Amino acid sequence: MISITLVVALILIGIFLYTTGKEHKILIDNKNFKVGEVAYNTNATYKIWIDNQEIGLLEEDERGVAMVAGASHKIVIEEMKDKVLTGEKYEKKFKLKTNERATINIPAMINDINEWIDKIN
Amino acid sequence: MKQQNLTKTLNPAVQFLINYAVPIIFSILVAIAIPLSGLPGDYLVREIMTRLTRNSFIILSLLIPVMAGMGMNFSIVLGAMAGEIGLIFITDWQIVGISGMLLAMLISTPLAILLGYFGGIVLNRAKGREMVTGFMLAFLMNGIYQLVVLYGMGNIIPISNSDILLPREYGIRNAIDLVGVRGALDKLISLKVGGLLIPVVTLLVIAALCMFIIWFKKTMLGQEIRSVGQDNNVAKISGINVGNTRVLSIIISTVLACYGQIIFLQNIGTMNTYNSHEQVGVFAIAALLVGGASVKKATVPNVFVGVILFHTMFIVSPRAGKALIGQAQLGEYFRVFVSYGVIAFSLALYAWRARVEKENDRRKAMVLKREILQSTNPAGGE
Amino acid sequence: MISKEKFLLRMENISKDFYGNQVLKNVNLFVRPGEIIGLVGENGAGKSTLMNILFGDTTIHETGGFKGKIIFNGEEVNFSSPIDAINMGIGMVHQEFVLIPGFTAIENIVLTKEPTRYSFLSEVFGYKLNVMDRKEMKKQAIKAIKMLEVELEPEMMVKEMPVGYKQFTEIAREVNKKSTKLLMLDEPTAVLTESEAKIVMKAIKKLAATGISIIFISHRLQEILDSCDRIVVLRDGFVQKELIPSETNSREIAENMIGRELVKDIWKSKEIRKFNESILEVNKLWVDMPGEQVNGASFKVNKGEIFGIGGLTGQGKLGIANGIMGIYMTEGEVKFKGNPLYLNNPKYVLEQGISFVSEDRRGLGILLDQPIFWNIAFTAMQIKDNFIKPLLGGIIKWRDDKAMIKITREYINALKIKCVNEKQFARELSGGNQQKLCMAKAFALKPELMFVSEPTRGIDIGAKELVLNILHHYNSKYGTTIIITSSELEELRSTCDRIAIVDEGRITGILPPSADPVEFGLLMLGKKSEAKEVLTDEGKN
Amino acid sequence: MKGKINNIIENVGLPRIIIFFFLVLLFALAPIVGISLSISINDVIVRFGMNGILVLSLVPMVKSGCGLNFGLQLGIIAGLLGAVISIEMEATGFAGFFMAIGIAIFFAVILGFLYGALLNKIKGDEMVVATYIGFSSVSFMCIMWLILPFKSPNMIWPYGGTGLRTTISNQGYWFHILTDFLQIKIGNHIAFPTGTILFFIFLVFLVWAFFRTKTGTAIVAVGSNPEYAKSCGVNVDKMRIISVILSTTIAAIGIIVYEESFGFIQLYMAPLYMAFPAIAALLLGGASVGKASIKNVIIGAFLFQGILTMTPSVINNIIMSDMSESIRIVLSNGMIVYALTRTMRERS
Repeated sequence: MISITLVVALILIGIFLYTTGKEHKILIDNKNFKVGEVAYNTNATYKIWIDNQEIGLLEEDERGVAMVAGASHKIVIEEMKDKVLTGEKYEKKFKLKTNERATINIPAMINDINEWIDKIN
Repeated sequence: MKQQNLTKTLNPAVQFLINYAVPIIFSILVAIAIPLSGLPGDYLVREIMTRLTRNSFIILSLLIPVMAGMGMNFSIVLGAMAGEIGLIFITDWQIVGISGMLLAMLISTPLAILLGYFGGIVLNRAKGREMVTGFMLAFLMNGIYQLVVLYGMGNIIPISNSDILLPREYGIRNAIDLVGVRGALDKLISLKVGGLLIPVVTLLVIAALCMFIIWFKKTMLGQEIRSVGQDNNVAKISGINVGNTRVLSIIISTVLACYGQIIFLQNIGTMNTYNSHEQVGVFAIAALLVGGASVKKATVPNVFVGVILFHTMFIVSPRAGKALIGQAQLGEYFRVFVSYGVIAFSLALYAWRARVEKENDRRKAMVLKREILQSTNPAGGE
Repeated sequence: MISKEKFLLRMENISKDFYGNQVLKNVNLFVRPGEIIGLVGENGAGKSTLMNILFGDTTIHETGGFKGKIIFNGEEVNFSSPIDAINMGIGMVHQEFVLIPGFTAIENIVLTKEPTRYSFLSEVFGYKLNVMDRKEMKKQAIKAIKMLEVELEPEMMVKEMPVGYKQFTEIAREVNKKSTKLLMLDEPTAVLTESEAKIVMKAIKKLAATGISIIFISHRLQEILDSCDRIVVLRDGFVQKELIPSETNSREIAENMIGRELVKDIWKSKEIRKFNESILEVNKLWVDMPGEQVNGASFKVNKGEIFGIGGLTGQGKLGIANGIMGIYMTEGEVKFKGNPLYLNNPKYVLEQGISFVSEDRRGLGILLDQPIFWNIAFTAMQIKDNFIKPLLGGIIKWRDDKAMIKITREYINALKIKCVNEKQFARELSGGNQQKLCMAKAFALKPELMFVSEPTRGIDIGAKELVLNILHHYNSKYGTTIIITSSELEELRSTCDRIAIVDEGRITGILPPSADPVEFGLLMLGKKSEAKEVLTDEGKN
Repeated sequence: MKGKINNIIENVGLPRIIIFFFLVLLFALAPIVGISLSISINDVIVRFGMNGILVLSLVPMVKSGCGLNFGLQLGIIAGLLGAVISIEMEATGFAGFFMAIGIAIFFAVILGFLYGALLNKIKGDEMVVATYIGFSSVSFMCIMWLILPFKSPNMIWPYGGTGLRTTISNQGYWFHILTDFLQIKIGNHIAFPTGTILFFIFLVFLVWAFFRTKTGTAIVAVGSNPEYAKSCGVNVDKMRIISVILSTTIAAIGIIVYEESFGFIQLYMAPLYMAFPAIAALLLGGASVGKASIKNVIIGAFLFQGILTMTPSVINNIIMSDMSESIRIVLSNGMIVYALTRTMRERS
């Protein structure tokens, strides 16, 4: 009996490791975003943190790439105007399935539009 | 009756010299080579620390088969192969960090057990010649490993991530960058002590294995393995299944070697698929022998003394060679010569001593019996 | 008659044969709980085989099992391996110690029965991963040692133990197994000093008092008389007699062991030959031959004589021939034809014209994978360069097969070796023919002195006669002095002029063939004082 | 009928039969895959000539009971020394070839004696210690190739470097001396190396003859039962040393013949694993740890070299991959493991 539970436990650990360790690619666009008629434009550079790890600065119309491990993540962006932090801070959480990739658009995220993140596998 | 020539027991000092001939000679060699090489002290300490954390686990995996009387287990290379296959899969699935490494260990364990079982069976059939059979088994499995990895992966075994495949779409490239897993264990918690980066978790893992081995000796199974190692048929008569115990000791050793190889490769960061496991057996055994271990007795201290001495020599010899004869190449060859030479020398020394000791014990028994007879009925013959 | 009290063990008409020769013929052995049975008999009388059958020794089954019934503790049993016997409560103390040299007394006593403390890993990988409870182990060991009332340092390593301690450790191990009901001891005191032997006997008596039955094999008759409740004498595979120690003495036991009706007057037919010149003098010979150690044997052999060496197995009679021939480490003084013989150098001894027919026929006597002509000519070629065609002025010694085949054909006719042709492999010959092959090898050297060990062991009756006649023929025709070592007493008495008896590595006496067989028996058992001394020169008639 | 087949399998041994049919299959497939049969057969014979002597060198040690000579590299080193020194002395043609062999024999006897004396000290563990004596001596020689004072320009590193190059060509010295000797040319690409084969047959005759002399017979006795030999007055240790010296000497000659037909002398780490193919070939011929005969050498060397030459060309064309190298590793090492695990039945 014990050995069966042991095997099951090992498989579960395996799955857990797989999910927590799986690497995902995340694209971050600091670009204009159009939903239907409404257009949201970007007009600032942003400092990007994912899972409180600094990714870097994204100027207007720039795309950033980050490799991230695990399923649930938190993205924090800070607005900067000509090299000075304006204090504007936005934060969002998102989950990824094992082989999903995500593209995040900053202006959409700032204005809380639900298509702010697009997941494809 | 000339008593002494029959049972000349060496005085303890000579006995000590013979027992630890290899470590003594080695420390003298190292003591000469270090100043010659002119390498700064802190560089040396840093190098030795990394090599200590990198190699100790694999060398520790050699201890159990020695306890079981099977000598130096050259077939730990099989365990190393299992570990590498595990790493290939996690790189393919892009699992990174500590969970990637643990997953690699997890998936390679069943393969290591299988290879260990197969190795154990083969070694059991070659009683008395375990070491050379283990050595050849490593070569045989290397051929099979190549067939599987160079020709099997990609077509038969699905590999999705194409940048670890060869341009011809199947077969793994012979150098894989383990960037996802690099330093996963070492950098988990690392302290900076006087310019020295100490991988705390790796040391803890190694310490845990040492505790396991010491604890294992105290268990019933450990006792059975030790009794099989000391005397095969006495163990058999007292009801121990000698065959299974030997196979079990090989399985444990192969699985530990598999983990050891994963720790080794995560420390180095890159894996050359087809020959990084080949030298594992030779260098691990050379280090253990340099630490004063013998074919019949190997302890945890032997491992650490061996690692430090052997790898210092490894780091220092090219520079010493260059300084001595102006040929760095010489140091390279000297390094290889020393590792092979140490194994040849200590195996030969041990085999010779075992024969002399056996002869002496028999002589002692004979003289003992004669004394008994002398005491019981002194009036001998006509 | 034996009263019908409840028996712990009843072995009913046990018979066993190895490849045709009958070793046990329906033997009955009954043991009551707490009783000490002394089992005595010449070697080859079947004592050890009987014990191995009871202990379920694997070789018994490999050689065709046994006939008869064993009832142990009321139920019929048939053990396929020693482990079954151990579990049923039967313990055995072997002659060579079954102990792990590198372990302490404690570890040996509790081996495979270690008391353990629980460890969580044993949940997963089975009970063997429980940690050994050292304190409890020491307690159990000391308890077992106390039971034997022997002083034995529990923490001492077996390797460093004096022989007596090793014996105590092994007995203590059997006692520690709670389930032991019957303990068999195979010659436990053979390697012990007098004092150590007394302690062991006292310990055995104490064990019996606690209800454990003991079967005790020994050839030290005094010990048997002092400590056993009943003595069973085995001879040639059947129970010769059962004796009660109080009503018998060592002489009666010896008679039963050797057997009275032996005194057929075979020796009468031979005239007593006189010899004047001695050819071989051996003084204080020590030979380090495992199992057949020689401890200071001295004797003289006359030229042209057939000199016999007898004695129980394991007492060193075979060691003498092997020692002088240089096969085992030897020391002492040996003079051949007056001048000293270098020891430990087979080549030199062979060159002096001394050849050897070994008792280990398949191991030392012949090369099984080589043809007959090769076997016969090899030694002569190596020692005397016979059958060699020197080429290029002798630099190359070319093996002359034709000469080898010629001499082989001569010996095949002379000794009537049954074989297809001289090219046949030695492996394919029968036991008797292989023996003739060994003898031919020795004769080919044209020796002056020949050692022949166990010439008739394991060969059929017909071949035995032939082999002995061949030896007689060569002795009378060429005057070769022959020294026959054998455990077959009648064989020695029918062929030799004088017979020396070896016990515990020393010559305990030399008797003419006409001497009373009981004399031989007593000499074999080391009873030197009672046997009548025989001077070598004038024979006693 | 079934019984007959069984005993053929029994005494010829299953692996040999499998490999024999595998080779026949390869030869059959060759023309289909567009490889000319005659060239491949000629190739096999050339390689047989090159390696035959190395396989032959293992026989004396197996016969004397020292087991398979995993320390073959010692003989090879003696041969390399002979070859290199002969080129240093600018000896060309047959004189160069036989000088190389002479010097090689000189070194081989010394090395063989020391190696034999050591093996006598460790009876029973010969093979594993021999392996590492072989490896350490090869690596030791690497140091020597750097230090030894060789001057000949086409051997040392260019631009005034010291130490020998890794591969030295014996062009213009004794390259193809034997192969071109009485060479029989059929068509333009079949050149039967009569010289090499004759030399091989000559050495086979020498070894066969040696085992019919008095010492040879004694060595056979020591091999099959050392106790027996000792009791017949044979000096067991001396005979074992003679067999080791003989093996090392033949190996030294073997490597020179190999280089003569190969065209290059490979130094430094090249000979490291040279013992295993020779041992695998001997085992393929039906030998075992305790028993080896000249018949095993010839069959084994031919079968093994056949596989080596045929698998790359045939298999690579069929499966369009260079899998043959891995198959060779599995095959040769598999043979050795199989032989090592066979219990020592022959001995008892």
